[in-house]
Amino acid sequence: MKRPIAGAALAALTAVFAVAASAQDTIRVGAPLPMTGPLSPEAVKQQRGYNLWAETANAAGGVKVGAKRMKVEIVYVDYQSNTPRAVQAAEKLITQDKVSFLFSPFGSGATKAASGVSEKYGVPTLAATASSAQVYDQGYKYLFGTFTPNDTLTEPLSDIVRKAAPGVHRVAILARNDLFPLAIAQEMEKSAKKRGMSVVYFEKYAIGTLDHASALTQIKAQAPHWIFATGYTNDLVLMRKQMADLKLEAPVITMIAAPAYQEWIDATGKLSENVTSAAWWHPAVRYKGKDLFGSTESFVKRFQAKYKTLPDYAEASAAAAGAILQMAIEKAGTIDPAKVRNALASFNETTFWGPVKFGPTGQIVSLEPPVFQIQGGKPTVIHPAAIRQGELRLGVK
Amino acid sequence: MKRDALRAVAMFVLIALLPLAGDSYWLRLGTTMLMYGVLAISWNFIGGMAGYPSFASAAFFGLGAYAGAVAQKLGAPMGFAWALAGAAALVFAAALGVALLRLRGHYFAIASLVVAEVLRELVNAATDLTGGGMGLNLPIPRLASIEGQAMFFFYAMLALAALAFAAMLAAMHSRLGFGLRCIQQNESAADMLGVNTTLYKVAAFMLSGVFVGVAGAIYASWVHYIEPPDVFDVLYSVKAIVMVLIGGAGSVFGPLFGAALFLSLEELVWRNYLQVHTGVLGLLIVLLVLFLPKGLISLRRRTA
Amino acid sequence: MLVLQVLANGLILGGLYACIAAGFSLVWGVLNIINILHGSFIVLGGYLAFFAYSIAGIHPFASILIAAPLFFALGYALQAGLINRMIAAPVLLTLSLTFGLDLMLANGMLVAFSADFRKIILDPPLGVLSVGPLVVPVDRLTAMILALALTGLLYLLLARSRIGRAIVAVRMDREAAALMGVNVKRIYAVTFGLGSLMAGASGALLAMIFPISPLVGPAYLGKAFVICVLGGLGSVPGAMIGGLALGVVESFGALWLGPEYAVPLSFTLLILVLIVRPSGLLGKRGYE
Amino acid sequence: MSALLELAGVSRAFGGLRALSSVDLAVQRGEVVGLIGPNGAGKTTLVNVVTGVHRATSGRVRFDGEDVTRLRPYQAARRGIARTFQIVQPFSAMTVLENVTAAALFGGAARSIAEARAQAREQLAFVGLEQAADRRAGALTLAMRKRLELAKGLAMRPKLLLLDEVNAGLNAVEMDAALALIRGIAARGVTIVIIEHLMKVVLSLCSRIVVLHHGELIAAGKPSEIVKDARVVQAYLGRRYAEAQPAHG
Repeated sequence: MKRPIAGAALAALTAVFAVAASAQDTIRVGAPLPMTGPLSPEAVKQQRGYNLWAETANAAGGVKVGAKRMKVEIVYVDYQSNTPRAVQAAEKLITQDKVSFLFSPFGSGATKAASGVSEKYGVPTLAATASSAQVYDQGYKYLFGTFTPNDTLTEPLSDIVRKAAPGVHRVAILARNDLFPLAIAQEMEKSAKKRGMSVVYFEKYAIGTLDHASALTQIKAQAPHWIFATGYTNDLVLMRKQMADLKLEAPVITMIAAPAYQEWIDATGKLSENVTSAAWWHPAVRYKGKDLFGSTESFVKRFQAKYKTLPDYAEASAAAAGAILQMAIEKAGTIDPAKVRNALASFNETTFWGPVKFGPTGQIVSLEPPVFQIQGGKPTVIHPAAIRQGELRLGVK
Repeated sequence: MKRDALRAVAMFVLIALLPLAGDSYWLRLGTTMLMYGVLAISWNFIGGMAGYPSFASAAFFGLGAYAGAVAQKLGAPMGFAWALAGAAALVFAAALGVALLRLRGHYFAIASLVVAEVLRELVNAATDLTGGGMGLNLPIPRLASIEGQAMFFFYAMLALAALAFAAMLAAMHSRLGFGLRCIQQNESAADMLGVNTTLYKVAAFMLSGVFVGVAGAIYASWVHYIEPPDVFDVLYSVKAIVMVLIGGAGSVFGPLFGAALFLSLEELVWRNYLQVHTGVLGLLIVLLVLFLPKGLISLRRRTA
Repeated sequence: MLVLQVLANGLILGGLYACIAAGFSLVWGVLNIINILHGSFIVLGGYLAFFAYSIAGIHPFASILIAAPLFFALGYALQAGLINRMIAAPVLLTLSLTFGLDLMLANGMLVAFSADFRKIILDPPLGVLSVGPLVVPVDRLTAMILALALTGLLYLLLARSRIGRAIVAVRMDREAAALMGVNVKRIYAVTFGLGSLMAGASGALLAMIFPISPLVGPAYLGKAFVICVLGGLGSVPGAMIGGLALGVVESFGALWLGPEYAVPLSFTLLILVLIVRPSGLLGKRGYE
Repeated sequence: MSALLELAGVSRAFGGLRALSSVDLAVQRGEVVGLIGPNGAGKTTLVNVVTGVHRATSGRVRFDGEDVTRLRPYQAARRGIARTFQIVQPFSAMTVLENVTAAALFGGAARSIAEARAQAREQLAFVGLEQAADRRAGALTLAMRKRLELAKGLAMRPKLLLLDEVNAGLNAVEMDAALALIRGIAARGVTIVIIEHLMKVVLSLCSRIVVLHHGELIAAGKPSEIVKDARVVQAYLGRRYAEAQPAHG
């Protein structure tokens, strides 16, 4: 973990100091990332995706802008996992480093914060990790996101559970009081109620909670059939362990979004078995893209060749943001912000990430996010049908 | 006093000319420096003059930020929202002061420290009003140009810093400042001499809150997005203290000087030691405490 | 029934909390220093146990034995070499000193271990114990018993041993102790060493229970604040009672008010107790 | 005319310990009263109760016709009750002049800092500290600090001055100067209550003496009477002294 950050930091610094020299023939894209602080592991993932895109594009001669080809340069700035710093960093990238485009900072909260800056300066901005509708409903024109709204995760999940286990009708929800975890929990409540299930427990827990025993004891007393919990990796590691400690079992246990990360599976061990989750992408999906990566398989292959590991949805989304930006620039034939913005607004193509079309708010509306379950220590896709690797298994102990 | 006032006027005029020299990056840095200046000057009222180790700056800052933001969300004009934030911080500081200023030393430090934690969680929980963990967006003024906006917030922060400075200068040369110095030296002796210690301490605490509250509100309008963990960050409290320690507590220009120096160091460290910048900051604090007690001497008191 | 289970959860959690706070309280009471480093020491102890288990297969319970002398030496050296220079300085300076050191340590750990959360996964797991309708996880229970035993050992050391009596004497009256021939600076170093030992050892225990990362130090520190104020300063039995009380209060707070209020509840309690009873619920009497 | 200071049934307990029990005492205007008693008799507690540092557990304290039982120290100070401490407590980082100025400003009648400073200079001249006006208070000798305490007390324009062991630790020459000073203060019409260990001082200064023992007022009267009172002699001057004296009816 140590080297990539240090390397990236070095790259960022040299990038910062080598500003004016090559302004003419390169496209500069700014990326404020939480390279230090609590979110630093996320920054590493984002950088992997962005760097893979930039290297692939440059290896092919660069991005085609009208008649000429321009190289891509990503300018990274660390914002220390501190949202105001992210806003500052975005502004600095635009005003000082003169970037033409922006990749949003990590997560819904920071994206929402920084979106004001890019809107103010009219810089087209791609958000690779923001899903909550609250980010996009501000009436901004320059913000585009690669994650579908949260209900596109909870809706198919609820359908699958409904179909596979008609007896499941008591749902307990425990959510971290934080933008994304809370927003998706609220969607889950809606999805459950829509299908006639009763939500017997819905509580938030504070960021930094060290003990979930009381909440879980209360949930156990409600004897739910489906437990839906949200949080960051550490929250859900602790929570899964405490469920076992309290012998809290249920036919279905869903956790978002940690099970998509190998780190969570490692830290929970056997307890990860049969936990379900959903994410916006999975390496098992199969799309024939028109972007520089081509098919999903070829993207995964390239990623594995470079990083010796399978990409997760966050890494893929970062690379997809680059690929989409490239296609929009090529379509616009210029790097003029307003024109690229229009190209993004009317974007309608298939990429390795999936079909890409942005709704009126700028959020992608065309994706069908996969639902998966940890089976035999591995994420196994159970939806959509086209890429299914297994069936939903009931019972989590 | 006259000489200090003249010097201060000269200095603030000089700062006011900064936008002529620098680009937007310098303007932002200048705005941040003035905000830090407000934090440091404000802390000087309670920490430097009265000698109480307060960690409440973050609470005032966050409270002001949210008071201003919520007022604007409910339709109040920006200027009014800022004033409201100041009033909220003032009242809160008064109530808190009456309750907490009976404590001394570590107990006061810790109690004032956790106030921000409690406020943060309350704001977090009041989702309907504050947006809770989802944060709160403020309207972006679309009238002025981008440079105009940056300039506007710079001058707003400058005016606030000048106001805080003037208040500090006035206090230092008034009954209040004299009384606070007595309290800082020996509280029970001051009491016995006829100083209404409770009143004076609460007044100092209110002064240390009101400007920080307004600064929080200006900050919220400036970055137009706030969320609880950021505006209630304990580092606001710590930075205020470190800046005053650098500059020398109790002195007139110390807090401002400390703010400028601290921000320069922060920028420098942040740019050049990305990986270890908090560690370098820590090292700085340790070295300061160990080897620069001269600048810190006026704080010598109250170990209980 | 629900209430009984929550009580059991709270008591077990409280036992762990007691262990977190005992060393912190001792240092505060004897040296009049708030050791901001305490939280990071706990985390560091956690990493020691984590790597001992994942690399050498040493059981976390056994790694306490490694952590104890290492952390004692670390604390002793730190106090003797650095903090003793500042011992008579005002609150603000000693606080800033340990705060600065904490920033350095936390940053160092971040560089060395990254921000990823780790957790010791015992293989095979210790399972759970069912007592009637109550369920108690064996790892937590054992950790709590060990934590309380450790805290008890500290108490015995202070109450019975020569060095312990000297520490108590310094806490009660530094000048008098010095007149009686106690080397106060050495006692300070030993005390800080003991405080660090408790932090490191409790960290080793907690790594089995909570996921650790270099950034969770402040969470533990916050607990230590509250426990100290509840239990009274410098008192080992106070830390034990304060810890148990906090565990129970947090558990029932989460049950009745909702989990999001568990943390602010404990801080509100801290402020209220300070306002009503500035010397802590149990007052100042400690080891006697 | 009523007494300046009146204590009626004043008691003060610390936990279970009674430091003062049911003390009745009246001090007339212009008097110099000596308050004596063995260590732990409750003398300083009595001063603390009068000045508002401790609140009487029961009983009433009246000063200048007003009930002051529940006042806080700064309020008592502003009504004209000044005190010096057994262990002198200057604001050691301030100058001597600033110390006295503070007293004149907060406890006295000065309306501005400038006025307070002028008054402070007067008091410093009176106690003979004008040369040391700009020195740091912490750097003074003990005798000078005692005088500084007196100057502070006087700057508050007190009606009543409570002197707690103001002569302790002074050598013979310094003490003579201090006694002359106290006489001078009394001559200005300030009522004085003086706590003192040294009989010689009390006898030479006071018009009346009250004796505390175990928190109870056991005797009050003229100096010449008090030294002959058997209970006083036994309690305060010691058994041996008592035995050496002829029994007194």
